Order: sequence, then C-alpha cells, then structure tokens
Amino acid sequence: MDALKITPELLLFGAAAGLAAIAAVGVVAFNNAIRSALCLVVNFFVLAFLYFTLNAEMLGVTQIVVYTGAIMVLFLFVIMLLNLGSPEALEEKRDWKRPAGLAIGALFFATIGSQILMPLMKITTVSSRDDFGGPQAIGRTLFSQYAFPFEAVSVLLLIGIVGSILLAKRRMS
Amino acid sequence: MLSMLVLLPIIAGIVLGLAPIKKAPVAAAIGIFVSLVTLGIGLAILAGFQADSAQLQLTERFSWIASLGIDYHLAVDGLSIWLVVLTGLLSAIAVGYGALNITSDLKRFMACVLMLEGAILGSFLSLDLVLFFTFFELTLLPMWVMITTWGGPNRAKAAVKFVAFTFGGSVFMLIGIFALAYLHFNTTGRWSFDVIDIQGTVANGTLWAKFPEAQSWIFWFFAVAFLVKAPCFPLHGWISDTYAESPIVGPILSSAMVKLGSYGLLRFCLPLFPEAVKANASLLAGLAVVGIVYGAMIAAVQKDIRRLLAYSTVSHMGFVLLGIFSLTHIGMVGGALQQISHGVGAALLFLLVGYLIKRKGTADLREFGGLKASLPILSTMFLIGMLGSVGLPGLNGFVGEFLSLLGAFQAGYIHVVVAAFGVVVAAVYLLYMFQQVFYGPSREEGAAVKDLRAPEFVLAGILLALVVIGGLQPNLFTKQTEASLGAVRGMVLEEVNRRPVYGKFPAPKPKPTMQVVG
Amino acid sequence: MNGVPLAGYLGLALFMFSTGVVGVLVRRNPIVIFMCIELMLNAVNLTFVAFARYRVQALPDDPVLAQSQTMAGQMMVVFVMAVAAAEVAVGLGIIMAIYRLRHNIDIDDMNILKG
Amino acid sequence: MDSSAIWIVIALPILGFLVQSLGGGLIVKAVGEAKSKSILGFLAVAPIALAFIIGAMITTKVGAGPATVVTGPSWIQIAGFSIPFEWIVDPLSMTMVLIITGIGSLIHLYATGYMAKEKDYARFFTYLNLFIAAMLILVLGNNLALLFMGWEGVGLCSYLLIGFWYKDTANARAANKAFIVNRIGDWGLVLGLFLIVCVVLDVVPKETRLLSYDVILPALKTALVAKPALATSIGLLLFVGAAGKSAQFPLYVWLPDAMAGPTPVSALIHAATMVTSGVVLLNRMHVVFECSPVASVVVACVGAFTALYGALIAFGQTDIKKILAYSTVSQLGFMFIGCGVGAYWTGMFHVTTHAFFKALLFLGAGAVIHAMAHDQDVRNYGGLSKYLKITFATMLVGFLAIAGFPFLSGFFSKESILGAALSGNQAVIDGVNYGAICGWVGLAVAFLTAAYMTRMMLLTFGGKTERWRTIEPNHDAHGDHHGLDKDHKPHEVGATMWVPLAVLAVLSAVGGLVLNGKFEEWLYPQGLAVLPKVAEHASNLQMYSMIVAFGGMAFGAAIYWRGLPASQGWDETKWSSIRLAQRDQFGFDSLTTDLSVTGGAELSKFLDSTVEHTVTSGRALASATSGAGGVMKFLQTGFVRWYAMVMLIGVVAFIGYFALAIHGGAN
Amino acid sequence: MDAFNFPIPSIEVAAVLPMAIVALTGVLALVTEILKKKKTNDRVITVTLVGLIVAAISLGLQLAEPRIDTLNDMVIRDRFSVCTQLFIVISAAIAVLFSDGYLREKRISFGEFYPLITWASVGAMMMTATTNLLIVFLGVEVLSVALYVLAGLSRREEKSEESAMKYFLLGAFASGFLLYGIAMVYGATGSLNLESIAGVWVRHDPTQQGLILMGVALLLIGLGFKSSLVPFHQWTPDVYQGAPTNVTAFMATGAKVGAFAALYRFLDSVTALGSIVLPLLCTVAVLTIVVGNVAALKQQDIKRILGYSSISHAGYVLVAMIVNFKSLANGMDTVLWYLISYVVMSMGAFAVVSFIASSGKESTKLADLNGLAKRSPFLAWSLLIFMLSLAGFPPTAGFWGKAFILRDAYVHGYLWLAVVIALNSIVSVFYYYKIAAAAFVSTDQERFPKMSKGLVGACTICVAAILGGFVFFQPIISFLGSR
Repeated sequence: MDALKITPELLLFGAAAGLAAIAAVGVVAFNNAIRSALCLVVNFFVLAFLYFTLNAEMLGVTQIVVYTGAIMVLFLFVIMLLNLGSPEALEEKRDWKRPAGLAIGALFFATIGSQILMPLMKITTVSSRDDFGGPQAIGRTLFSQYAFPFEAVSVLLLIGIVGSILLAKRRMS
Repeated sequence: MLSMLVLLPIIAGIVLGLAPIKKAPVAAAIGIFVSLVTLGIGLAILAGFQADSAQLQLTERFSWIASLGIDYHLAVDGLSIWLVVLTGLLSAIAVGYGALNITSDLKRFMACVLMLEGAILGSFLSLDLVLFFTFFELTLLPMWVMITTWGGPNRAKAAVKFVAFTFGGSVFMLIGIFALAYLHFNTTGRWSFDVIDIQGTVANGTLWAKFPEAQSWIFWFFAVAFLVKAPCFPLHGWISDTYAESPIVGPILSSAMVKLGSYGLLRFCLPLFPEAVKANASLLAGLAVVGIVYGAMIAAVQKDIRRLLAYSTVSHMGFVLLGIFSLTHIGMVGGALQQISHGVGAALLFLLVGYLIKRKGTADLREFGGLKASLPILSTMFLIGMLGSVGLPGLNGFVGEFLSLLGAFQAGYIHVVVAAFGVVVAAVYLLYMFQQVFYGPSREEGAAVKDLRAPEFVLAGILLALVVIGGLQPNLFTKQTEASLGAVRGMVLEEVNRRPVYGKFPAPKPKPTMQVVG
Repeated sequence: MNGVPLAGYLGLALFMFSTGVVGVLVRRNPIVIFMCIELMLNAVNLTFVAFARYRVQALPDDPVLAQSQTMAGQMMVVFVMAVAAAEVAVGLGIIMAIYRLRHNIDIDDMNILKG
Repeated sequence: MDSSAIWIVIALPILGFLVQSLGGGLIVKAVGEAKSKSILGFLAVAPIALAFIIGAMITTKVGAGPATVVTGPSWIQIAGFSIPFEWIVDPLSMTMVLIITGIGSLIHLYATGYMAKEKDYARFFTYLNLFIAAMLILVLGNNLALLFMGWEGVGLCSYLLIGFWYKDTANARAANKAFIVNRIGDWGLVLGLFLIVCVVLDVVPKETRLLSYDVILPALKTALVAKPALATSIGLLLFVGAAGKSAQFPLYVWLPDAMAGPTPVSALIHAATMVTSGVVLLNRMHVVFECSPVASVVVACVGAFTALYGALIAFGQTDIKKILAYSTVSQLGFMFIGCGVGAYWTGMFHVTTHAFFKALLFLGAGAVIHAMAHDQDVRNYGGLSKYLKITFATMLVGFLAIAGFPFLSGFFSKESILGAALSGNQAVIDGVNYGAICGWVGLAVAFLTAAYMTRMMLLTFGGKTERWRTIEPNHDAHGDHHGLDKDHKPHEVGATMWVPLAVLAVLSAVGGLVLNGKFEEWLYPQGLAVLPKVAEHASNLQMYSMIVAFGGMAFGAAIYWRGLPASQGWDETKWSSIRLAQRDQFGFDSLTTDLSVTGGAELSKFLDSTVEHTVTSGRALASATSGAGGVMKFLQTGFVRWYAMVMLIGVVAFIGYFALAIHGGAN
Repeated sequence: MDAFNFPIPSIEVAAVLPMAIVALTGVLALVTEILKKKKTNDRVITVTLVGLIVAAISLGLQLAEPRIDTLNDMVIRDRFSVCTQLFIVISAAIAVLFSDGYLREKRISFGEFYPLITWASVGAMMMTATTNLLIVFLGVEVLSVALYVLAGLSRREEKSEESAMKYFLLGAFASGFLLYGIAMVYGATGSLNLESIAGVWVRHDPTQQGLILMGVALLLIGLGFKSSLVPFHQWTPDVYQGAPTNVTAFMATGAKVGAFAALYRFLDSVTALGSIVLPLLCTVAVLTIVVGNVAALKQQDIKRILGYSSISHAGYVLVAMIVNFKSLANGMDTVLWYLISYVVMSMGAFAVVSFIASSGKESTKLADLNGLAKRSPFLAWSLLIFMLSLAGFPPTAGFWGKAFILRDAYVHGYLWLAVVIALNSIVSVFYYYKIAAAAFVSTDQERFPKMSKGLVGACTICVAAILGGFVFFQPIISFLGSR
C-alpha cells in the first residue's frame, strides 16, 4: 500500500475508470435499449483510451474501429430495425430476479476481488517493453506464432457470414 | 457341444426373428424343431456326463478380450447339468404351449423363447464372469419383449419392473465382477475373469489375505444380483407383476430362469467368498426362512392365480436358499434338488393355469369354481401338481424341501422351526387355490368348458411324469450333482490350503461329514 | 502509465464484468443482454491487456519467451474481437429471426421449452 | 408265506388304485355306467381282501424274534444319508395290516352298496384304494420317512374323500381344514425326525440309514437314556404329529368336520385306521417316551383331557356322525392314556377293538342315514328299530361294546388301559402320579361314554315317536337321493351293506374275549426297552368298570327313554347353556378358527397391503425418485434468465469453494 | 524491435491435415451448394461425406503415431486427439448421412447445413487437439457459433428459434466466464498454455495462487457448460428439444466429444491442484448423474429425455476422468471407449427419432413413436438396441463403457462413485425403457414418412458398431492405439 502515490497518471486513470464504470452501469440500468447501447459505446471508447494508457496502441485503435465502429453500429441498427428503441417496446419488470441478480453479482465481485485484487495491489510497475503494443509487434506475432488461430478465425468468420445470411434471409425453405 | 447348445437357440432365434416367414405353422415347426434338438443335445450331454466327478466337463475356452483376460469359457459340471436339461425341457414345453396357444406373431414369439433359452443356457454354462454376466443380462431382453408383446393389460409396468429389479441387482454384481478381477490382478499380476482362475487364488488364500475387507461387500454385490433373481425376500418385488402380466410362457420359462439366482450363489458366491459366506450364511438362511413364510402368507391372500403362484415361487425358492446356506451336504443337495423340483412343478402348475385361463378367460380366483366336473383330467393333473408343490412325500416337492430343512436343522439353524411352518401355510394357499378353482358349485354359464386336448395333455403329462418320478426316485437328479456340491462345500468350509480347486480335482468323493456347522 | 496499480485495471475490469453479469440476469431484452455479454468480453480484454503490460517479468529471463508471453495477452484480445464480431453477426441474426417469427423478443416470453 | 410277500400286500392296493384311476373311465365307457359299477366294485374290494389274506398268512409266520426287514430299492440316496424302500414285518405292523386290510375290505364291500348311486364311483374307489396303500406304507415302512410318506398319503386321501362331494363348498372347506390341521401336526413330526437324525448321527456316525427303525431305535436308546431333556424334546415333537393325526386336543378340530365325507370313509379313515396312526407312531417310538417321563405325562394327560372333552361334547351333538366323531376323539384319548402310562400295547389293543366297534357304529349310522335319505340329524330319527332290524341289531352290539358292557370287546380294552393307568407308575413327575389321575378321569369318561352312546341309540332307534314323519324332508346337497316322503318307509339296507355289519358285530362282541391279555406278549415279547413292565390290572377295576358302564347306560336311558327332551329339540333357544356349550365345543373350534384363519388372513392382507405393496415392490422408492424428478422438472422453468441465474449461483459456488479452499489447506 | 521477430513456427502438416480437410470440405460444400442447380442436396452431401471420410482416413492413419506438438505448440497430435477427432468426424458423418431425409421431411432446404456442420466439427476438433487456451477458446466459439446457427435452422418453428436464442445467450454468457478464466491463468502464468499451470502452482506465490484458483474455477465453469455439467446444464434439455433432430444429434455427440476432450486436457493439467479440485469435481459428477437421471424420469418428450440422459452420461464421463485424475493417460481407454460408444448409440437414437418428422411436422412426444415397430421393425429394434446400450446392458458397446468406468472407480478407490453410478443406472432403465417401449406400442396410424437410405445406413452403422463393439472390443481398442 505504501507504494501507492497519488500521481497525475493515477488521477487520469481514476477519472477514466470512473467514466467507464458509470457507462457500464448505464448499460444495465437504462430501460431504453438505445441508451444502453450509447452507454456501451462510451464504455468502449474509454476502454480504447485505457488501452492507449497501457501502451497497447494497436488494440486501442482496433477497439474503436471494430467495437465502436462496427459492432455497436450493428447493435443500434438492429435495435432501430426491430423498433425496440422506445421504452414501451419492451417494458422491464421489476421482479425478485433484480435484487437476486444484484446480490449474486455482488457476491461474485467480492469473491473474485478478494482473490485477485488483494494480492496484486502492490504491483504498480509495468514489465513489458513500451513498444509491445505497436502494429509492428502485433503484426509480426499474428502472422508467425499465431498463424493457426488466425486461420481458425477465418473459419469462424465464415460461419458468422453464412450463419447470419441463413438466419436473416427471407426464403425460409 | 456346449457352444452348440447355447448358440443354436440364440442363432435360430435371431434368424427366425429376421426371416420373412409369414405362415405361423412354419414358424411353429421351426421353433419346435430347434427346441427339441436343443433338448436332445442337453440330454446327450446328460447321458455322457460323468456322474461321480466334480470335474468341469466338455470345457470350451477361447480368448475373447486378451488384454483383460476375458475368455469365452463354457463348461458343465454337476451344478449345472440338470439345470441345463431343465431349461431345455421347459423351453420345449414353452414352445409347444406357444404353438398351441399364441395366435399373434407366432414367429417372433418362437424367436423370443429360443433366445431366452439360449441366454439361460449360456448363463448356466459360462465360467467367465463377464460372459456369464452377458448371458445373465441377455435373459432380460426376450423376456421383456415377451411381456410387452403378449402380456396383460398392465404389461408396461410389469416389464419395466422386471427389468429394473433384475438390472438393479446385476449392476452391483458388475461392480463386484470388475472389483474381484482387479483384486485377482493385483494378487497375481494377471487379468482374469475366469471363475477357475479366481477360485484358485481364493482357495490358496492369497486373494483375501491381501484384501480381507473387500470380501464382504463384493460378496454382497454378487449376492444381491442372485437374490433378486432367486427371488429372495425382500428383493422379490418383480415376480408378482411379471408372472401376472406376462403370457403364461413367461412363468414357465422363468421357472428355469429364477434358478439362475440359486445357481449363481452356488457357482460364484460360495467358492469365491468363503469367509463372507460363512459369516453371512445364518443371515441369508434367515432371509430364506422369512421368504418361505412371507411368500406363503402373501400368496394366501392373492386373487390372481398367477400372482398366487408367483409368491409360491418366492416361498419355494426360499427352501433352495435355505438348503444352500445350511452349508451342510444334505442341505445343499436338498437345495439343488429343490431347484429342479420347483422348476418342473411350478412349470407344470403354470402350464395348467395357462390351460385354465385359456378356457375361462380370466385368472381371477373368484371367477372360478366347480370346474372339477367338466375338467376331470385337468383337475387331476392340477391336483397332482399342486400336491407336489405342497410337498407331499412321493412327489418331487417333498424331497428337496425335506433335505433342505434337514440340512438347515443340522447346521443348527433355529429358524428351521419357522421354515417348517411355511409348509403348513403352503398347504393353506395351495388348497385354497384348488378349492376355488375346482370345488364348489359350478359357475359355468352356457357351454361347458372342454377338457384337455391331446397335445395339451402330452405337454402337461411329461412334466407330471417328472413330478412323480422326481418324488419316487430323486437319486436320478441328485447323483450327478453331489460331487460338485461336495466340492463347493469344501471350497467354503475347508481350511485355506485344503480347499478343492477347480481344475485340480483328484476329486475326493465328497465326504459324508455331517458335523453341525455354525 | 507508471504509478497506476495493476489492481486498478483489474478492479475496473472486474466491475465491468460483474455489471455485465448482473445485466444478463436482470434484463429482458435479448439485445441488451447481448450487450451486457459484450461488456463482459471487453472487461476480459482489459484484463488481458493489463496483464500483458504488467505481469510478464515474473517469468524466466528468456527475452524471446518473455516477449512471446507479452504478446499472448494482446493476441487474445485480437481474437476475442474477431470472435465477438462473428458472435454479433449470428446473435443478431437469431434475434432477427425470432422477431420475424413472433414479433416479440421478450426473453421472458420464451419458454415453450421447459420442464 | 414269506415275509417278502409283504411287497404283494402293498402292491395290491396300489394296483387297485391304478386300475381304478387309469382304467375306471375306460371301463365305464366300455360297459356302461350301470354295469361298470359291479366290475369296479369287485376290482376295488378284491385287492384289499386278497391283501388281507396274504397279510394273515404272513402274520402266522411272525414270531417273537427280531423284526424282519424287507429291503427294496432306495428312495433317497445321497452321501451320508439314505432312505431305502424297506418294510418291517413285525407284530405291530402286521396287527395294523390286518386291521387295515380286514376292516378295509369290509368297508370297501359296504361302500359298493352305499355308493351305488354315486356317479363318480371309480373316483371314490381310487381314493379308497390309495388310502389303503398309503396306510400300509405308513405302518409297514421301516423308517420314519416312509412312515411320513404314508402319513401324508393318508392325509391326502382323507382330504380327497372328505371333499368327495366337492360341489358343496362346505365339504371342500372341511377337507382343507383336515389337511391343514394335520400339516400342523406334521410340522412337529418333521422336526422330531430332524432331531432324531441329529441324535442318531452322534451315536452312529458311519450310518447312513438315519431314519430306519433298526438303526434308530437302539441308537436312541443309547443316546436318550441319559438325556431325558432331549428325549422330551423329541417325544413332544413326535406327539405333536401324533396329536394332529389322531385328533388330540387341540388339534382335534378337523375330525368332526371330516364327517362331511361319505360314511364309509368316516368308518374306515376317521374311525378305524388313519386316526389311530398316532398310536402306532407312539408304539414305534416308545423308546423315546420311555426315556422321558415328561413327554409320557403330557401324552397321558392330553389323552385324558381329550377323552373327557370329546365325551362331553358328544352330548351336545345332534348329527349322528358328529356324535360318533366326538366319540372317536374321546376313544383316541383313551388310547393315548394307555401309551402315556407306558402300556403301549393297551393302546394298540384299544385301537383294535375300537376299529371293530367304531367301524361297526359308523357303518350302522351309514345304513341309518342311507335309509333316512341322507338326513343325519338324530332329532329327525326315532323308532327306527322297527324298520331297520339288522342295522339295529348289529349297532346294538357295537353300542354295548363301546359302552363297556362286560365281556364285549370295549370292556376289555378299556379296562386294560385304565388298569395300566391306575396301577402303573411310569407317568410320574416329582412324585405326582399323573397316570393314575388320568386313569380316574378315564373311568369317568367311561361313564359318559355309556351315557352319550345310550342317548344316540335311543334317539335313533328307541321311542315310539317317529319324528321323521313330521319333519320337512331334507333335500341333500348332492341330490343323488330322493327326499324321504311322509309315506315312505325307511328301508333296510342290502346285503353288501349288512354283511360287513354282521361281521363287525361278531368281531366287536368276541374280539375282546379272544384278544384280552395277548397284546403285551404279542407286541412286546422282550418287554419295554427301558422301563419295567406295567401291570394291566388294578384291583376292583373290573367292578368299577361295570358300575360306570351300567351307570352310564342307566343315566342315558333315564333321560332319553321316552324320546327327545324338549331341552334338546329343534328350538335351540331353549337349550341349556351347558348343552349349547357342548354343541359348540365350548367355543374352542370357533375361537381357534377365528384366531388362526381370520387372524392369519388379516395379517397376510396387512402385509400384502403395506410391506408388499409399498416396500418390496419398490413403490415407495420409485415414487420418491419420481417426486425428485418432479422437483427438477419444476426447476427447469424454461426462462433464460433463470438458467443464467442458476449458472451464476453455480459460478459463485465454484469460486467461493476455491476461495475457501486456498485458505483451508491448499496443496 | 528484433525481439518481435518470432520465427515462423514449424508446421507438421499431418497434425493439422484432418482439421484442414474438414474445413475445406465445408468450403467446398458451400461452393457446391451455391452452384447447385437442382433442388436436391445430393451433391453437397456427396462432397461432405467424401471429405469427412478422407479426413477420417487421414486420422486413421495417424492412430498409432507418436505425439507431435506443432504450430507454436498450439496443435497437439497424440493418441487422444486423433481418437477424439476421429469420433467427431464419425459423428458428423453419420449426422450428415441421415440428415437429407430428415431435412426434406422437415421442409428445410438449407444446403448450408452441411458446411456448417463440418465447420462445427472443425471447432470440436480444435478443442481436442490443443492445450493452448486460445485455441480452446476459438474451438469452443467455432463449434458454438455454428451450432447457434444450426439450432435455429428450422426457421418456421418457434421452438427451434427459441432453442437457438437460449443456446446463444447462455453459451455466450458461459464463454465470458471461460474467457475470464483464461485471463486469470494468463495473469498468473503469463502463458496461454494449460501445461504452465502446474509449474506455477508449485511455487506457492500468493500473487499467483489466487489467480490460478480463480482461473481454474472459471475455466471449469466454461467447459462445464459445454459438457453440460450440473449446475450449468439447464440449457441442454431445452436446446436438444428445440433444435432440429439432426443438429441435436451432433450436439449430443460430436460437440460433446469436443467438450469432453477439452475438459480432459484441462483436468490433465491441474493434477497438481488435485486435493482442491477433486472434492468439487466429485460433487459435480454426482449431481450431474443424479440430476440427469432423475429429471429424465418425468419427461414426455423423447429428445428431452435424451437431453437429460446426455447430462447423466456427462456425469459418467466425468467420473471416468475423476477416478483417473492422478494419471489421466491410464484411464484414456475408458474415456475413449465411453465417448465412442456414446457417440454411436446416441447418434443412432437421434437418427431413429428423426424418423418421426413427416411432411414438415415433427412432434417428439413419446406417443409419437407409437407404431414404429409396425412401420419399420428395423428402426424399432435398432432403437431398442440403442437404449440397451445407453443403459449399459450387454451385449452392447455401452456395456464395456460402463463396466470400465465402474472398474476404474473401484480400482482408484472411488467405490462410492461406482455405487452412485450403479444406483443411477437403475433409475435410467425406467426412462430408456419408456422410449423403447413407446416404439413397440402398436397403432394403425401411418404417420411415418418414407424411409430414406441415409437413415437406414446410419442406423445400420450404429447398430453394427454397438453390437460389434461388444464382441470385437479387443481389436477395436487395439486399433485405437491402446497399449
């Protein structure tokens, strides 16, 4: 604990983390699906920022492009398409599952937290090279050591394409 | 020879089941032919059987699963020889009965009977535990098909009960089999599921000396399977529904099948777990006694004639178990003899009950009455069969019961006093049954029922003759078994290194030692 | 970003993950549930990156291996993103298909299959 | 004739049985029903008569030496235990052979007439011949197993014959009752056998014929002399068997009901032969009882009590066969007194004379019943001596014999029993001479016997009132006879029926005189095995006997000379409570029947509906399991969020478990 | 910068060849499907089957080969992976074999089914052939995403879509945990390889132990979901019931083999944590067995019953792994035999059930099987044999599977688990019985469609495998490379 000094970096992290946390809560708390989605976008942006703070520039960029740019747009698109934007479209009931879910979630948080956060509290120094997150490093690794998973993902994406076509196309038989 | 005995009916059954035979008489003819050939082989084996020896005869042994030491191993000895003949006989009777009475899908019926016969024979002849288990379980399938296809209104329930009980018992035996084989492996460094091998290790004491605490539970795991089959109180729950709901051929064949229980005890439990047997003999004899009296009491309040006889089976098999667990020579011979006697006697009664049901269309005792007038031959046969079951001296039921009780008495079991009382209750329910069916005012409306036709008479007559012969000359049925029983008894009672060992019999003739045991 | 403890990132990630989990439990809109799952995945991604940045020195002094281990975390993130994309495509497809069939995607209305 | 001819004696009735059973139907078919009866009748009587002749010839050769054993093939033969078919030819067995075949052939002859109108003629004689065969096996078998075979065989025939008219359910019930009560006795007998085997084996370990008399009797003597307790156990167990077969209290209950059978059956089986098997058994196994005063006392006392009890009940009966049945019970009690006090031969003496006069009485009663269209109620009789002269005359002899009229057969045999009881001191425990007490009881019973027999005779034959004329004719159940109309006169029976009556009357009259005092020498030439001889005569006993006999008769005559007293008439509400109690066997039969039958049935039903229905059938287990299945079905709600929550609970449980594990002994 | 110049890893073609063949088969099938002119899918099927058979041959040739680690240690070829991959391919092939008739009767003309099922197989195969968590994750996702789609294949049926939705949401939820677990393990060891766990655990470093334990727990949850272990099993019956029967068949067999293989690899790597993991695993195994069997008792839907039955079988397999925990390689025969016998018997059962579908309708209540024995005795008897095998009766392959689990349980001191299995086997008889018996109830209704050759072929293969597997146990297990 003694090592923890208040530094500008820490303050900046705190602010970002707070924003991310608030956004995350917003995803769950807003009844309106669009608001949830927008909160998620905010959250993803902050995450991208945090990746930058961790020197993982490539991932930060990808996060913005893939998640915020593609995935979340897809979400919003579907929400709009199905006209689920208004709160009336899908009324959220308050039932016993809410407090129960919250309680169990809190228990989950507490248990894992107690196991991984406490022992790691002291670690404040980074251990990897600062350039570890650059596009070059990523690219070299991806196409050498990670060639196999790279190919595997191609199968996965193919499934995604075929599958989404299959599920979305109008001709049912 | 033995393979032929086992495989002929099974293969014939499968072929018959698959063959596109449309005409019932053809199927009947094939069924009768195969069953008679099987019976003939059985009789030939009996004729060539060397009576004074406990030796395993006609051994056939091939490696099946080499890495585990599981063999295809068949052989016959005194414990099994008569059961083999009994099975062949009852199957022939069942086939004959089926040919006369089954109207729907006779082909499949014949296939079932033949497969069941093969499975029972296989169980009696297998010396490899896994092979035995296979045949033991294989008996369930044809029986199940028989119940579900030709059974009574509650056949579904009865069938599942039958399967669940039997399987429930045997699945524990499966654990026991593999545990035992493992212990044998651990002792000798060699995998084997062969009774002969394992018994050798038991006989020289190495196996249980190394694993003394395992003996008791493995014994019970084996015993439960056999006690369910036997059926021994309190594991007899399947028999009532099974007998009442299956076609009458079911109980007839089951009269051979339940012997798998007592045979299994003799073949496996006694030689392999001598100390556990000695420790638990009194308890098991006690269960047998409870079964004798309890079965008789429950039988006495049954309304369905087949249920009554089912409980009578519980009661009668109690004598078998009592005799076996007396661990005296007389008792064991009595038990072994009672197996055959009950097989013949119960089959006869069920056959006759089948005739009755066919004539009256019901098995409810209250619906019968006064049939003696119109069915003189049937009633006479029934009377003799019933008296055999009651245990009248001169008929076959008596000798086995008498010797079992005497053996148990010699062993110092005080429960004999109660068991002997079971004979009284047996008279109660059997006479009651006879009275309900044949005595009293006639209850027939319209045309009188017809007495036995010639083929029906022949079927019952064969069994009836055996009932009488078995009562007057029981030696015929005991002389082949005595040497083997003596050996088994020695395997239990002798000191570790003096125990007889399968395959190494210079086979001293069983000594007539009759000390009180226990 | 010296001075920021690893536990900070991990704690944030854990919080996001837990929030996502709670969201799955309490929301009825399958799209939102799915978004919550995305939240969980992103939390895990953050964990990976943080570990990649902070944790590799604990391992033997083999620079190549050390680098390889550093990269492993980032690689995970890359592939998780790809997987998320495929999942989103299929997941939203399923939601669309259901919507076409019953014009309602309330998760609590879906229990033909039960018992 | 050589002893081995005994095979022929046994084979003859078996042959008759086979001919009747297998050929009966064929003969009927071949010659027609009417003609067949004479053929079948001849085929039934001839083997028995022939057996009697051969038996008699063998008997003449039987001397005082050791018994001859004729051995045949083995029956049960296993290592260490064997039971051969072997026959013992000795005075005891031959006495019984003569009674069985002699009386048997007479009764067969009688039955050809009595059953003449019966459809199932062949079946009747099948059973009857089988009975003779079984009875012969019982008495001739040289081991207890053969005895048991015969024992059960006669029980079976008794069962079959009691239920001969099976269409009446009551008859079937009576048959069942007889068989089952006998089985209770057999229970004791079998256990006794087992005990004997064990005891004998200790003495002669090498022997295998562990039930043969020539082996066990000496062995038992050796073993039991020093062990009276063991002897008592064996003795009592055997006595249970004997009491069952010989209708001793409390196992007598089947015998009165057994009267449901045709009357010749009652005469042969339930009076002359089968019921005396118990006495035969006691004579055979006397060694055991000699070694056990306790068992002897029990035998004597039960006998005395039974004698008294039977006699008392006989007063309350109105059915002529029932009167005779209780009389039989009572007389059997006498025999057991004799055996109990150690004078086994007196029991046999009484067996013999009783066979004569009781058979005679039963057959006579049969003739009466026959004449009265199967009405058996003595209240419906009266004044029959006029119509049934021969019957009356012969029955009178029988009556006098049983009543103890001096110098008739019953007088001698009864007197020898009582004499042995009063003078002997075998049945003594702790100085109390139970034998003597039994003797005095017996004397009282003799009085009662004379009285109730007088009652029966007077109600049947005496008086002027022909009560049957005023009674609604009784249509019997099996309907083979016409009812007796008011105008109809009772007819005397035909020759086939009265000839046996006459023969038996002669035997009853002179049998005692001829045989008196000879039985001891005849049956026990070497004396008893352990005990000293018992004197047969007590001082003044003859006088006492005469007094009680005449007293009894006078007592009976005083009441019944004029006919039926109203206090015993048809209106049973007017009966005195004592008389009612006598009629109802003092409530014993209904009590035991209720207790055993109803109680047993209730217990069985209870077990059936509880243990059997729920436990052993696996129902309880099955429903519990399926209930658990229902709970799981309920938990499978079909809601995704619920599943997710269950998953998360699982997750928390998992991680919680690991979190705790790390503290509680990781590694 | 040069430090990032990782060398191109060595590639042993043989090790990845089967997966590559199957993946390419999918592509080829897709192309064939796109190019097809006629309405039939015959060509697609031919292509798929040929591809799968070629893959099977390439696997068969590698059965006895030594272990290879290739592609940066991301792919392992050893006996276990080859065997399980073979099982997966067999499973897919049989599913393909009977699918044509089924899909036609269901009026589902999507030829895309065939490429998707081959790709799903690729995912399952990836799971078996690696100890790298990234590959495990990707395998899980490839398999799952394909199955999400396949579950919703019957677009007109609400239950199909519902099952797809449930499967998808819960599956993604579970992958989240799996992934988080991977992150923990990575955080502790710095490696994505399972084999690194043991080495780190023994250091007793408190900063690592917590991470490892949490990681292990979360991985277990993720894999437990795929293998449907209690309490992560609830999706199973619903999805099995709702998905088209041929898809369910593959889900219950091929996908399960993949899941168990991953579980096997995972358990193999955490032996060092035995004292902590085992009690939990035992509890889970018992719960899984009991819940699966007991819940099946009350069911009326055949596919649901089979779903619960597959849960209980998961428990049995878990027991096989638990009792051999200290040295899983020694128990490999047991696990492998159980898996292959389970694949054929379960596949066969679903194949028969698929016969119910007729003219676009499919109701899988027990009563819908009535009359099968009359319509097609062959199928009814096949079904009976499958049920016998599932219940573990001789003479079927399932008997050996159960027997060896019981043996192993006893040998390694888990007699009580053997007894639990024995007791539950008794329970299982009741519901297997219900299914078999339903087929033999005769009705005159002619509801069943024309029998397709593929169905007959699939059933024949399964029956032959089950009966042959009993008799020829020795040659088969030798062929699978047993020592």
